Amino acid sequence: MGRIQLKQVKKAFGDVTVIPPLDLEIEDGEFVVFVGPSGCGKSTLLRLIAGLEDVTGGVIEIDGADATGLPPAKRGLAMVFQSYALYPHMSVRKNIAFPMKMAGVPQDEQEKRISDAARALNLTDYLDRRPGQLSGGQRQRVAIGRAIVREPSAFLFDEPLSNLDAALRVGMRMEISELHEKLETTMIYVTHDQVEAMTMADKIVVLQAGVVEQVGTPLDLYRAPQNRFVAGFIGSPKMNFIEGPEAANHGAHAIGIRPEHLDASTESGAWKGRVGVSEHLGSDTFLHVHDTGLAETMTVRVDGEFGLHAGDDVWLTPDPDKIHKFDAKGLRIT
Amino acid sequence: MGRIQLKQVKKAFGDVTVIPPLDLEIEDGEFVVFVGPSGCGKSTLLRLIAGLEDVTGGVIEIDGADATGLPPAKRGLAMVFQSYALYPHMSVRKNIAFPMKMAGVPQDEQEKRISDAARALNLTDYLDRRPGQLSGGQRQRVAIGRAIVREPSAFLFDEPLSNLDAALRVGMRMEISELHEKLETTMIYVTHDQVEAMTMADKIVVLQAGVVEQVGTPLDLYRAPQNRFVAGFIGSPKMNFIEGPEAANHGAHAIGIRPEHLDASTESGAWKGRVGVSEHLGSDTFLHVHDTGLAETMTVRVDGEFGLHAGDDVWLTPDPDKIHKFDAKGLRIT
Amino acid sequence: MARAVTPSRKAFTTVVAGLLGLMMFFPVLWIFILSFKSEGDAIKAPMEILFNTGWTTESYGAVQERSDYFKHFWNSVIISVGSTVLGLAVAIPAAWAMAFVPGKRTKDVLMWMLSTKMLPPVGVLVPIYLIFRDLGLLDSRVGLVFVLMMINLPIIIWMLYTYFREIPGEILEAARMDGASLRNEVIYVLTPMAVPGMASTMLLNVILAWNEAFWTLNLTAANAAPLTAFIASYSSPEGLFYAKLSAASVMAIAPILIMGWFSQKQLVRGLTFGAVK
Amino acid sequence: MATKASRAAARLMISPSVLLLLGWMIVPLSMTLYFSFLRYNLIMPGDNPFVGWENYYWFFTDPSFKDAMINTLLLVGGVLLITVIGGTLFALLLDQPMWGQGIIRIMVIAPFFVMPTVSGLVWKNMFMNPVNGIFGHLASSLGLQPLDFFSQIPLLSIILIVSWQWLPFATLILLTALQSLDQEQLEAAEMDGASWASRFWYIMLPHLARAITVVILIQTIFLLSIFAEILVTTNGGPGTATTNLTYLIYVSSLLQYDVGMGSAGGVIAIILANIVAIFLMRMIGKNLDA
Amino acid sequence: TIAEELTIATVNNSDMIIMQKLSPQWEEATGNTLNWVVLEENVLRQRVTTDIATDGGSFDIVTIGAYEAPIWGAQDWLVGLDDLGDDYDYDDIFEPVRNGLSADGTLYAVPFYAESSFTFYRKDLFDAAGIELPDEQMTYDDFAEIVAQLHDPDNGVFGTCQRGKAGWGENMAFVGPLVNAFGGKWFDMDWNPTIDSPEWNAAITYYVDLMNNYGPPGATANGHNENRALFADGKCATWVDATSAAGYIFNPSESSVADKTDFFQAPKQVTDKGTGWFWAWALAIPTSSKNQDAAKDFLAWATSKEYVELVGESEGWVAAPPGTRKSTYANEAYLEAAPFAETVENSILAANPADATKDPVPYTGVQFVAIPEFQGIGNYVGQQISAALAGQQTVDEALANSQRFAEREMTKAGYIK
Ligand SMILES: Nc1ncnc2c1ncn2[C@@H]1O[C@H](COP(=O)(O)OP(=O)(O)OP(=O)(O)O)[C@@H](O)[C@H]1O
Ligand SMILES: Nc1ncnc2c1ncn2[C@@H]1O[C@H](COP(=O)(O)OP(=O)(O)OP(=O)(O)O)[C@@H](O)[C@H]1O
Ligand SMILES: [Mg+2]
Ligand SMILES: [Mg+2]
Repeated sequence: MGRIQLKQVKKAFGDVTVIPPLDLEIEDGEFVVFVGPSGCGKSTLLRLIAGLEDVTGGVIEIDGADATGLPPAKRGLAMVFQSYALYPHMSVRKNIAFPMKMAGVPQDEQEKRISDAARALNLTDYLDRRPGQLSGGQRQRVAIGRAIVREPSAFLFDEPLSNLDAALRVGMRMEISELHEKLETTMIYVTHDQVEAMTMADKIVVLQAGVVEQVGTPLDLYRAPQNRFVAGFIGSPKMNFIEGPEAANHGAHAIGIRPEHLDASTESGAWKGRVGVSEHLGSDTFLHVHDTGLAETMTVRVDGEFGLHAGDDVWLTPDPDKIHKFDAKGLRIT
Repeated sequence: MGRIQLKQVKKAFGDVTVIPPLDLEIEDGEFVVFVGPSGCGKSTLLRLIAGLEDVTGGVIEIDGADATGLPPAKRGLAMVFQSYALYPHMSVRKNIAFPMKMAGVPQDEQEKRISDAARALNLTDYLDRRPGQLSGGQRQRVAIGRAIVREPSAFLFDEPLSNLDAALRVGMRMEISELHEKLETTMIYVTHDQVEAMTMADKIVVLQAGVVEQVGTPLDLYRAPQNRFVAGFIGSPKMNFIEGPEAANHGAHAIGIRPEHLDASTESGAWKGRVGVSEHLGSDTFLHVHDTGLAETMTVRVDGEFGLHAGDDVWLTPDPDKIHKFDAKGLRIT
Repeated sequence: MARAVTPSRKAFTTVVAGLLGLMMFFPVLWIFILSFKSEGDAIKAPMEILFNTGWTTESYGAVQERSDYFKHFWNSVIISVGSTVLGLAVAIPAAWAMAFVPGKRTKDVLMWMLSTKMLPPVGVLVPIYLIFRDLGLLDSRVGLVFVLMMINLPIIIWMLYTYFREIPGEILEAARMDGASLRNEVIYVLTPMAVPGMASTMLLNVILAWNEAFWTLNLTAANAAPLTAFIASYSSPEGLFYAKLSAASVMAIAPILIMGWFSQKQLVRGLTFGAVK
Repeated sequence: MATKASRAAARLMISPSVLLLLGWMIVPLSMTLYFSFLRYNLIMPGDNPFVGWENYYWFFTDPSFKDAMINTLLLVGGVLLITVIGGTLFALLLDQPMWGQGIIRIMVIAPFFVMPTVSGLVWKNMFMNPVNGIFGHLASSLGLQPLDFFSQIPLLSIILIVSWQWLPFATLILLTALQSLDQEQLEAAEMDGASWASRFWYIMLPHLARAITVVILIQTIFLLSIFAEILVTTNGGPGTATTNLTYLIYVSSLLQYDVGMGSAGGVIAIILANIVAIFLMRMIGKNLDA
Repeated sequence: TIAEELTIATVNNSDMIIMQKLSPQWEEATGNTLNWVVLEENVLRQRVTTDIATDGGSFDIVTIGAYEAPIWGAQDWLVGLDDLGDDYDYDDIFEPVRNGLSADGTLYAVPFYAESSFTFYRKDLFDAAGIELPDEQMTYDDFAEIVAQLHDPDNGVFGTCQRGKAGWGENMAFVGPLVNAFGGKWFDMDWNPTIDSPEWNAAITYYVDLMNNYGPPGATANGHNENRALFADGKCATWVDATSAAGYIFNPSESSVADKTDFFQAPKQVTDKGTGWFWAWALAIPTSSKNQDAAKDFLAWATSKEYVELVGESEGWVAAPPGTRKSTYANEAYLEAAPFAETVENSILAANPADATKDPVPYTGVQFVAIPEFQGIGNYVGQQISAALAGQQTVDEALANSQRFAEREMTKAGYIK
């Protein structure tokens, strides 16, 4: 129930290879998040799994059975689209019922599942509205409802929250997480949002140009990125990279320190610099420090407020345990 | 050069008063950010200043002269629109040249300003492309370029970054800040993004339903919100509000504590609760704590990683200096 | 630009636009007025006609006595609606394919289809006449339905194509994920979503078919003759019987005019032919 | 959505239309082509001998042929010019705030519903007739010599009638296009100091380009075969002043019943139409991509 | 017999419309039904020709003219009509009419009405101007003088109205006899066109000058019907046109000049041959019809003596179909209602399609040439002359073009080797 394996799966559009042969295993019940820069092939990979695109090569197995040639409907997967893709001419009830209607589920069973889903998703009051009469978050829930009633072996989400505004996004993020905890069904989730990836995933798959850069739990990736790409991609603000003599001191081609692992002081520290822009969020302050001789800009996160202004001198000290070392190829040195 | 005063400015669409009489002063060279929930009148206010809407009442003065009746082009202001509003059929060069062409600026002067602006905005390589061939960030820069060449006395921005993705947004935010530092021209900037408002503004104007709730520097608003609305609106995650006996203990109708001003401990503290969802960002962890008897959920921000999981007991302690007190009307008690 | 428009300016535009609109509409209005005049009054000077003559419905009586209006009317209805519905049935799958599974040559095919509309009908009348004779389709509604479907098919396909392209592909993919077969996808999802577009397409093509005067005249005799043939019996020899000509004209164009007015919104959408995204 | 299955389905679904249109084009076309090489006159029965290019020779050397070509171009060009310019002006006007916009729009749209034969008859008799027509009455009441439309300006008269029918079409498309113009762009231009004229020229007109192409394409398709209006008003005359290619073919094949020559004319018209079509398709194709 | 359904194609002139109105009587009597296809003349001709020539079989009865009948009959497209029964009094039909509708001695179409042409004029205006009519046939030169005297556009009266609308059945119907009068002809004995001859030139120059000086504006758009309406409305002092229009002009309910109109022969010029045309509208049955017996029955009814009486009694005698039957002209009621009857009869009897030109010609026909190619040539020449009338080209150019076109067509058709 929900174990998905990609074996040497490859995808090319015409001459352009978007995904070179790729292996990936997704365990039953896992919440897997695909992240990566725009155009790296996240959606394509998801659509290959869904069956909405043909693979150019390789095998996709679902629960151990070869599903490569199966049409989307036969794979037992449900998908939630970025645009929700609700049927605008059907009421919420009909939208949710649609997959069951297609599958020929008996009427009373349909009713039951609809009301269960509606209750779970707080949609009971809206069942007779049309999608056009719903807010963004409600639409999102309908889309999820439509996926749930099929009792799929896995859910596929393609950037489901990117059309929502910031506040709603936080709410829906939590709802999806709770849903996963409740249903314990495999979920594959595409996003380019750091926070979503970190907070929701059991396992994050970092992609770049169709290649899997690293697979691991959010904290694995945060603590031990396998290469500079992952290191730079995970974490916000971005990790500071230092090359040259200072890196050589640590026996590495380059070292990386996250802004939150740098300590700033007006008096003393390892490296001296000059404050450029400082961004005061109230809860934190991000200092952009120049002229350290290490990198063009070093970003430092300081808790709360910090009484420094553009042009002031500042000393930075890294937390020695939190320094990441990379070789010339950008791979992690342990 | 760039001092803008609104005196009893009022705006109604038909019978609906969107902005009740409002006074506001914007000093020359200031970076003023309008924030507020959707539909509160931010765009309307900006468009009134720009002259794209007629005021229903009141006076708008620019540099001391009455500009209420002037057409937009005569006010010496430049505007950058949310959708960029680039002219899709013109090359970048022509887009930027357009206002100068309209003003009859001589050809060589146009060339000069275009190349200056293009250099400043890193657009030199794209001058002959059409907007359709540019990325979001580049389009944004073209829109700014088009504003800069007019050498306006003030820039107006209406959510200029909301169409960009998160990473780009950070970059463009800094670019606009730097631009402001360089040009020292008045800028009025509408956004609903917390972080933008906090990091960019010299002065934030918080609006609700057309009414100015508070005007002040970002840190003023963070530290001393005048009312519950501002308190809840500024800061992310949102301030926790507590009413009832615990608030009464502090001699207030309600008290507010920001998540970053709560301390979490597994052993002891002021209030006991149970961890619900915890969101691990690597750099921080947000704990959503239930069953405290104070409010439905208390959000706590903990630095770094925190070894607590859903269902665990947790103790919270507020930083006593950082407690905000509000009366029954929601006004700050000092 | 939501700046206040002064009432005087609005009044001015209203007057100018109203006058221009009246100018466009005047010929239609005029035949309507003339159709209620007696033959003798109808050729008087305009001012006299308007203010100095009585009203009568005798022309309508005369027209109805001479030709069986309702038979022609029904033929028009059947032929124009029939050809449009048939056209839609053929065009929907084609438009689906072009809109959602575009290939390298999709646009060429579309353009080729449109270019078939440029065949000058007079040039192929005799061949078609011979074919129809051999198939026994002369003077039959079936034959006309087919011909009009064929000449309007490219337009129908193009219009539907432009509508379908506006429908997000994700919705069809969602249906596919939901287990809908291709048929169900078209029936339950695509078609209902495209209803407004199809309504516009239908309207426009009903109008085009209704007003098509070459084939309908040349391939019919008595049984299948629509209103275009009805009008042809009022042209030249009755040319100066203004009142009767007006009455016949009003009877010929009124149904489609009324339908057009009632469905103006859809029609306007339909007329845009994907010119406007 | 580009799986093999869906591509196969697409081919299946598109084929009825393609086959139908192909048949509709090829069967009569090949018959026409065949006839064009025969001496085939309907009213002279008997065997129809093969005569090679003779019909083409006669058609090309027909003294009316050149006139018909020129008239066709003038007719199509003239109507396009009037409807595009007039339609743009109308659209700009109707885009302004006003009272009773719906009613005005209904009035403007009306000519589009009128059968070509009816509109030809109505204009000819009730308007352009110099004795009984409204224009004639108007001129006389002003003490002017009434203009004899169909003998003094025959082609222009036809152009006016046809323009009247197609102006609503152009107006509606351009109006919709105009309304789809991003208001922020206009505001931006206004902020940039553009006057109304500059905004029209630099912003609105380029935005309308695509709509204008569509208007041109669709109208050209219909205008190339304008026929009924000519038939009921001038019969192609006086002389050949209003004979267009379609009417000339009509004269050959249905007034002289010379099917052979009419077919030759048909083949020529098809070739010409396709040249125009290719030209138009290029233009629109580019615009459709945008 | 079982009831048949017949499709009848006919032209939309008033006589045919009366037939349409009365035909239910035949339907009731026989149980057959008629489907009417009523079309404007040009459309009708084109529709019917296409259908008959392609053996389409859409029509059981068609309305054709004196031009088509012999040509089509000779091609076996029409059913011979010599067997309409004993009651159908063939000898009652005027001889020229019968001959005009026969080919090789077989009658292929039965006449519904026949006409020649003569001059309508306004008695009241002539009297007011003090013009005396000569007893003899006047010349076109005399005619032009009279017209000049009567021309009074300021009072809404034009000196003369003649056909200007292009078409072999429109302006050429007037121009043909005019050219005949001026001594011209279409073809010489070797079938060479002679349209660029001085006779044609004189005739057309006369026509163009006459119309430009004394005609109504917009004459190039005027055909028979337009002129009839103008004349009936009192806007014309003279009008040379079909005798069959007399019934309309003399009908006070349709014409405002019914009691002010009289008529004289169409003028002559260098010859009096062929100065009045001959035309008939007739009913015929295509060989492709599947209901020929019922169709013959209808034809016999609709062109019978009894039908003429029926019209006379129900629609008024002035509306009775003219020009076909001797019995009509022997009927007192008709003669009383139609003061023009005798003149019409004489004109028709005088019109001789077989000898209509000053010089000998290889063709028959007064205002047309009874060969299939004539339609095309006639239409083209008609267009050229209307262009000359409109002032878009000179008469010389018009005739030169016409000559060239006619030569082309005749060469194409193999008359000229
Ligand atoms: N149908 C297609 N034909 C050709 N190339 C395509 C097609 N679909 C996607 N691509 C290309 O494949 C690459 C991966 O696209 P994909 O949509 O999977 O990226 P993504 O990671 O989802 O990006 P985003 O974050 O922007 O959604 C891109 O370079 C894209 O241009
Ligand atoms: N042209 C208009 N006619 C009528 N009401 C309008 C018009 N424009 C804006 N409004 C109303 O005025 C109020 C303020 O709108 P405004 O666009 O200024 O909000 P905003 O603060 O910019 O919101 P957002 O963050 O969503 O952009 C809203 O309630 C809106 O519905
Ligand atoms: Mg994607
Ligand atoms: Mg806004």
